[in-house]
Amino acid sequence: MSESIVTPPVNGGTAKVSKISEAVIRFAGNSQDGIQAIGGFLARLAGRSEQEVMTFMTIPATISGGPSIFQVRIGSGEVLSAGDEADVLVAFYPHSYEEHIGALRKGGIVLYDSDHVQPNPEWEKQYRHVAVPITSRTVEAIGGTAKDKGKNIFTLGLVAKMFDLNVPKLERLISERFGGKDESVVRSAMSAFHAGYGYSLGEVLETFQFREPARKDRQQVVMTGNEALAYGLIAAGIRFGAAYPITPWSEVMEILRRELPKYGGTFVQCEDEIASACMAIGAGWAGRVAVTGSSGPGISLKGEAIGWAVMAEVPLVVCDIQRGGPATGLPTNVEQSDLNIACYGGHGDSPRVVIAPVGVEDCFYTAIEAVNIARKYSVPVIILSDQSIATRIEAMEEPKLEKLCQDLTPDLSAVADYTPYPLDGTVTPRLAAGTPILSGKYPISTGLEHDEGGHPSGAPKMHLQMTARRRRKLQTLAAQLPQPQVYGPPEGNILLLGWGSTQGPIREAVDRARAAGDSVSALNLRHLNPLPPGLENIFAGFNHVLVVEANDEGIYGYGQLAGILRARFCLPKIIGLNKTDGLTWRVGEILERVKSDVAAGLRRL
Amino acid sequence: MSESIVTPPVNGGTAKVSKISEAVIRFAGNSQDGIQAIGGFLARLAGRSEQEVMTFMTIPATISGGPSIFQVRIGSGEVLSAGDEADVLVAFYPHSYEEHIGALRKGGIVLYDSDHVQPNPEWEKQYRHVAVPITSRTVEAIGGTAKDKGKNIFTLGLVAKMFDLNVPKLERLISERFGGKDESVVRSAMSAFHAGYGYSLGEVLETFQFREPARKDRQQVVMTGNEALAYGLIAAGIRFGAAYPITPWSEVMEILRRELPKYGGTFVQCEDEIASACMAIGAGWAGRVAVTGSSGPGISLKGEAIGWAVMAEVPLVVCDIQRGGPATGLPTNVEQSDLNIACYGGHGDSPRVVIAPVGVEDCFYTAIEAVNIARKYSVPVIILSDQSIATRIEAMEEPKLEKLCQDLTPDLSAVADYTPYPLDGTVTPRLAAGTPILSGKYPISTGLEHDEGGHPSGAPKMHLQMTARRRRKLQTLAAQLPQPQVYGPPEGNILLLGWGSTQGPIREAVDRARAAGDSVSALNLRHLNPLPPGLENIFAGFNHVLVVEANDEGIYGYGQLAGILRARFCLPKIIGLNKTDGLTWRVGEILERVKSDVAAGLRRL
Amino acid sequence: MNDTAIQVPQRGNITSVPPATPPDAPRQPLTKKELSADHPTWCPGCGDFAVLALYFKLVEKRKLWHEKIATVAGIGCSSRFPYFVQAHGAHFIHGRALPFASGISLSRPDLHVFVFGGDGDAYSIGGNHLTHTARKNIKMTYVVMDNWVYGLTKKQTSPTSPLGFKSKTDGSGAIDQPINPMKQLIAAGASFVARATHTNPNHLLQMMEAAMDHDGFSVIECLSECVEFYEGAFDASNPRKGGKFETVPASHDVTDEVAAYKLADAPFPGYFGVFYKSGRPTKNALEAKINADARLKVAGKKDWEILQATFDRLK
Amino acid sequence: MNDTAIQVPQRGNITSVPPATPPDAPRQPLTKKELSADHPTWCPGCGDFAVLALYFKLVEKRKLWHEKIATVAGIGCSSRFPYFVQAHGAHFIHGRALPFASGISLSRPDLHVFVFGGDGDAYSIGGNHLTHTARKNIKMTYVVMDNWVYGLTKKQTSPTSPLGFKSKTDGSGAIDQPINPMKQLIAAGASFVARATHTNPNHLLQMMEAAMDHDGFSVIECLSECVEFYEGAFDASNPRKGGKFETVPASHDVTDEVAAYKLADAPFPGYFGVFYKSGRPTKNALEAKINADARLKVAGKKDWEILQATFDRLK
Ligand SMILES: Cc1ncc(C[n+]2csc(CCOP(=O)(O)OP(=O)(O)O)c2C)c(N)n1
Ligand SMILES: Cc1ncc(C[n+]2csc(CCOP(=O)(O)OP(=O)(O)O)c2C)c(N)n1
Ligand code: SF4
Ligand code: SF4
Ligand SMILES: [Mg+2]
Ligand SMILES: [Mg+2]
Repeated sequence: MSESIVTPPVNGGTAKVSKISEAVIRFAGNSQDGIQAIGGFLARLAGRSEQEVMTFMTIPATISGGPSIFQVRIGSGEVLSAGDEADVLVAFYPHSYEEHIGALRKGGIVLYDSDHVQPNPEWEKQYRHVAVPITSRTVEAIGGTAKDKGKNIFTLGLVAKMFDLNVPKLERLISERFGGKDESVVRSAMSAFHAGYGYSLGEVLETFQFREPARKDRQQVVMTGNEALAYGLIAAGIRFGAAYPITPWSEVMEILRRELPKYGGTFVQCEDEIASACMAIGAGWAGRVAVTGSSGPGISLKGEAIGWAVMAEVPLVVCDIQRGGPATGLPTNVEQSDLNIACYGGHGDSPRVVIAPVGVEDCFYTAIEAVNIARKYSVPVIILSDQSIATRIEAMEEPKLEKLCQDLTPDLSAVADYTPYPLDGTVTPRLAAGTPILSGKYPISTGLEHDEGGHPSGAPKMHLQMTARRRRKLQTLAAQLPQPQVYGPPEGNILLLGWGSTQGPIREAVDRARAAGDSVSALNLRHLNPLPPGLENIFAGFNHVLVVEANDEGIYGYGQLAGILRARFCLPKIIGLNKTDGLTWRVGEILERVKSDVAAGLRRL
Repeated sequence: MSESIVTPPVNGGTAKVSKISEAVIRFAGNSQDGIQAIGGFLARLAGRSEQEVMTFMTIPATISGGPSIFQVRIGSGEVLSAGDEADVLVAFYPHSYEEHIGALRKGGIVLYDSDHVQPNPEWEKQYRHVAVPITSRTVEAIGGTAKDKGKNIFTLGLVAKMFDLNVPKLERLISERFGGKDESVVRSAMSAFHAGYGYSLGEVLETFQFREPARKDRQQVVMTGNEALAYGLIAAGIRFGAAYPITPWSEVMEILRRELPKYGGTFVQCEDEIASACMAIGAGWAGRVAVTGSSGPGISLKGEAIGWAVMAEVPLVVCDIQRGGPATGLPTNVEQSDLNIACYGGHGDSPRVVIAPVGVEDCFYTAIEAVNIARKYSVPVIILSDQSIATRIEAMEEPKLEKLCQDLTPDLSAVADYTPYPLDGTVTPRLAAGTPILSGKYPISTGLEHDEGGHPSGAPKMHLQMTARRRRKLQTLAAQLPQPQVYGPPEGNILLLGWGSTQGPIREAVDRARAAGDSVSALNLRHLNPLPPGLENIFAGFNHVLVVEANDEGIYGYGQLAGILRARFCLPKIIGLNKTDGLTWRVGEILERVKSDVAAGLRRL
Repeated sequence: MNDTAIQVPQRGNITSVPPATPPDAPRQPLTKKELSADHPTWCPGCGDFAVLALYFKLVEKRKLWHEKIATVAGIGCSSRFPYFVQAHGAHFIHGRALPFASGISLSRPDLHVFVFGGDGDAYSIGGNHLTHTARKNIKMTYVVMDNWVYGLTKKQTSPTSPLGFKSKTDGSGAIDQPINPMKQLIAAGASFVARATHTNPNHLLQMMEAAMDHDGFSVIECLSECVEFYEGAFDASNPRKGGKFETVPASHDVTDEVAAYKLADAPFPGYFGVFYKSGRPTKNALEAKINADARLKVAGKKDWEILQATFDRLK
Repeated sequence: MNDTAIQVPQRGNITSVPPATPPDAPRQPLTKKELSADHPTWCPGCGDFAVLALYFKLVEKRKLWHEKIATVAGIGCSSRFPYFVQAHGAHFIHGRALPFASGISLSRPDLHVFVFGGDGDAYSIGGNHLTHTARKNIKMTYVVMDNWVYGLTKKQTSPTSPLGFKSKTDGSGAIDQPINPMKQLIAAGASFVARATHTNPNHLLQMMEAAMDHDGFSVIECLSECVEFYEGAFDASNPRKGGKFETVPASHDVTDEVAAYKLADAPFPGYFGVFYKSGRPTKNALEAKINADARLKVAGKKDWEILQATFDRLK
């Protein structure tokens, strides 16, 4: 919204309409207030209006609720991140007001529940304050008992009015949402909505209208990263999975458990993460590539089983929805600190594939890619998502499902003979159990070192050759990966390099920096193990490669991906830009850090 | 022996005496033949004779026995490795003869059991063949039933005669060994020994005599790496441990289980590796730094618990006796492929200390060092030993136990107050449970991110600071580590860099290369995470740094330590020399590979 | 992405795995020779040989085909089993054979799943998987070859080693009370629990047949002597060694859980035979029911259409 | 190495931990205030509050001191317990509180070890540790706060969720037969097994006292309602909600294992009280005996001299 509002109208002036291209709205309250739901409605509406949208939320780590926020950025142009600064803050409580006013841009609008919040005169000078007795008006509209659940819908009405949103579409969304329940629920939701919509802000505030977005050829769907991942797995043809609950992975398993039966598939909640990895591997062995997943501690537990899949060459997809810290850490925060364990977390030489989706939409396609790589190369593939992608809502172009959906039912036609681990360099897909082998020689899948047929072998040469075989599969894959594309000019001073969820803020940082005349481009890697081809050439075009990661700078001063790249390319110009505060990188933060690092002469390590 | 024998006497010539400085003898038979025992006697005798000694053995991976070898190298000078080529091969069976003649140097002696082995005329031209009817002579000496167990002692007698070994000392060793058993056992062992000693080789073979070794000030003790590790832990003051059996780790736990009660300590065999790591951490938390350990698969399983010890800052010692391969792999072979998991095997940023002993003696001292680092920095310390160090026998100078032995009984005196995780940069040792805290404020140890007192905190700044705190402990340790010393001149063309068990063959390779006029030095790192100071300066002195490791060259062409060093120093001259055949590096192999790599222009990666 | 997108023919879904090769001509039962793979690496005299021989007999007698059986094991001497059998097999990791086998059983209803392993594998590291596979009643047959010792790692105390047993980890004799496998299994809810010994092959085969015929999680706790590290452990159960082989009393009601538990309380050598058996539904059946219900609602739709309907709700 | 070699004073060994501060003046029992640490983060009405309150009562009544108790937990709502107690505490990892606590118990005989946790922690991921801690009879007291659901992760099926319970992972109702915790505990060999509920505090305190007094592994399976995700789960056991709270019949012989198993077979709400109790020796005592025997042989020797004797044999 920032750039589109020309001048704020003087207080008490007559209402007018401002055209805007985007707005960042932050709702701050407690987790019981249902503010996630407001955000969800807005995001979905944006999707139906062909707008871009991205959300961001924090969940309290305590059990019995606590402060919680939801931020939504809606735009007619491309939305790359959830927005550093809010244009509008909706504050339900004094703590919401006090703790989040700092997130509002100077001159932004704070809309507060005057039943709870007492405005601060100092801040009134810096921000436009709009008082609305949210609580009492909600009670008035729908009665006292329901107020906790109604305040959010009342606020949705307020916001709808303020941004001139499409009321019929919102009404439809509300009735879809509450449709399954008691009719009275829908009715009081509608009452709350209209009470909010009808509440007169005209005295104090102009109305904002989004510019018409460019027409999209395809419809949009709106979902979180965890939803996109789960549906991507289904589209890929995954029909079996097993896992154990853990935040923020649980949602993926809950969706799969609910949805797979429709497709004749099964998802099992196991006694622990070890069992679940083993169960998925068992299904993969039987001919049905399967999925398991977890976060943090659960990923550490799956290591031994994943190593078996490497050795026995059984396909497997492992989702790691990264959270913060080692041990239990920060279960509801974001961090990108599982890259090392994903690549190196197995004993022995244990090559596996690691891919990180860069956003919600990419979760969907990464799932399909991961499944196909796992099958083609008979190898475990780890998908490194993270808490921020997992929980944020984005609108994406609707995938062409008819074309994309895969059927992976195993082919059980008899074969003449079968060599599971040939030494001629061939990549062999697993032969499903149940397949007759006419030679009468059946293969054993084993974690012991083995010969071509799977029989244990301790022969020095065999181990050497089989180790090479397992490594070469990754080298073959690497050669076939697409070369990643630089965002911005392919040559320049600074290349911001990132992976996973940082793509949005990094690209926005590039846009801003270039607008300010700085020579900055970006590269976001999806394939982390093996690395894609062509990186050396790209790096050659820049003076500095700054690897932006949400993980620690490590003992030697660089993060996890930076370490992998430095080892691979031995380029001292690859340096780290790290942080571990459990929050996504903000655009401004990246730019400031780049500026200060450059000012400090980008010290070589 | 190679260099010391001037000319072999013609067959049938009169026996004479040759002075030698060292000899490599390989015994090849089946695992039931007790050939390990022959080696053990020879090694122990060498220790008592102030000679240097090193052994090497292979164990069959099958359950019901199978081919097995034992090689012993005895010398009056420094013995760095178990020897590439044997001077003498003792072959019990046709398969022993056929498979191991290649390990004998040209012109070497093959002493074969003529009851089983038929010599090959072709080979008779290349090697000196000595036929002894070992089986029938043993039967003759001690009767048929005992022959399986007696052949080895008969052979010991043969060897004793051949090398003019000290018979009274050997007799004492034999009676010590069998002393606990039935008297008849000692008696028939003695009979077998004397039958072997008395068997006339005089017709065909000269007698070899070791030169007098330089007098040592201290007595020698002879043991395997696993023994040295276990006794080192006891000397360090470890009085509690927990583990689950796995080859080749089991022996350490068996020794501790047997020995600790003498010291009032306890070792628990747990239901699995996870429980055992947790139990050791519990004892560490309670004030008793404790040990757990495993190999391969078990190390993968301990990752989650180790992460908790990192986060909660609880001391812990983890022994990893590395074996071959991922998954079950090669349980009885050697490999150095757990460096990555040791350094990076935890989810999140999970800094821990990793140290690798370079030989049997070093196992003893590394254990003490590991315990002291774990206590001082309240951090998990992983000791990376390997199958070759674990099982080989070496003579070492007797440690000054009175001075070295530590008492780590916790101090439970009351304290005024206690802050477990101060942010002022202090390293705090753990306060033992049971300690009264006069302020009445007790600490919680937790895997959640926490504040200084251990209370959970999701505050962005707190996670940032605590992550830095955990990292800085390792940086502080790094600054205090001794700078490693180069073996050979500190500047030159090639630096052979190794870690762990490769020290011996690498140093011997340097000796040989330098003798041949090549500019080669060596560096063996013990501290792998964090790295010790001063490496950059050392590397500056060489044109090439070749990292010799028994692990795979990886997707990008270098091994695990090479990857860490390349990331840290960004020096393309750091390249890998890798192999994964499950065997220790031989001196000749290193030299050949260096030669061919140099010839190939030491291609930059 | 194009590179890795593999074209796969439409073939229906997991519940409709097509039959392998239609049996055009009636096949002859497999012979021991056809079933034997690698030569067993067990020590001569090891009890595990008997179990292998009877597995071959079972396959032959019950006319199972190579491709229709999955032979799965963890790690241990006993767990080397799959190498010796000519069939799709897996030698998995220590203690986790059951969840692996569950993955097969629940995704491939067309296969017979047999699991073999030792006491350490089953009751020590794998103990919890045993409990949960049992309560979920996942269809498969599990033979625990209990030798009261860790064989492969050369004589450490196992969770079934009796008090006083001298091992490398209990030099002065084991002090931890051993697991009572039968009690564990019954308490966990295993729906078929039997006890056998390698020295009575006829009885063991009978148990294996009954286990295979049981629709659910069937377990045989089978004494199998380790001649190398625990010779004579089971002599008291072997009439040829002066011991006593007593079968479960005819009066015993196999559906009475408390009675079964009481049987399990008898001191060694105890009873042999089926202790407990219940007809409660398998997880396989219960999941199939959920699927049938769910598919009723999407009847006639292709997979992509089902997903499309979901996406339509996400607009 | 010099740098890291820390000088530590001679103090004897593990079995001779000196008493902390000699109680010069008789100390007053700790008050609830002195025992309270962080304010509990549980939802208002959560059953776990009762267990915490009674733990405070127990400590007060039995005059335990801050420094003499170790409060340990895994991960879960219930496992947040140690934060709320002013004492040396540890919030460990999910499912592994028991081995952690065993490390304390076996290395520090001077401490009272209390473990608290949920049903997921105890019977799902931690199930095997429960079995093995029980059979080894490691001295400590364990209170399982069973709410039949995963609370912290927001309503997934737990191993004690009854059939038909609708959770996020069983939308149409749970289908896996739940664990019967009492049967599991009895079969595993736990030497003290009791059942209680948060709605009967007097009885619960009684159980906690009895558990603490038991020399061995004592477990209380305590129903503790999750008002957020499983409201009313235990109404049938709560007389105030029209349910029935029936104690173990007076005629029950707590040393009779089979009888205890039978009690555990009763359908919900079942019985409350001590089901089983055995006086068999703890692992703590058995290890102490091994140590005493071993130390007899080295009596009077310093630690380094004992090691020296071993080294002398390695020459
Ligand atoms: C994770 C892991 N831990 C430990 C081992 C080592 N190990 C292999 S088999 C085994 C126990 C064997 O005992 P059991 O299961 O009773 O089988 P048996 O050899 O007696 O037939 C152990 C501890 C391993 N391979 N993997
Ligand atoms: C290894 C691991 N897996 C999963 C989790 C996520 N997790 C935390 S608590 C919990 C279960 C909680 O249930 P319960 O033990 O019954 O405790 P409650 O919250 O109901 O008191 C799970 C699955 C974790 N923290 N660590
Ligand atoms: S060691 Fe024991 S269990 Fe293993 S094969 Fe030999 S006899 Fe059988
Ligand atoms: S979610 Fe349930 S178990 Fe957790 S604190 Fe709330 S009521 Fe208690
Ligand atoms: Mg066994
Ligand atoms: Mg619970």
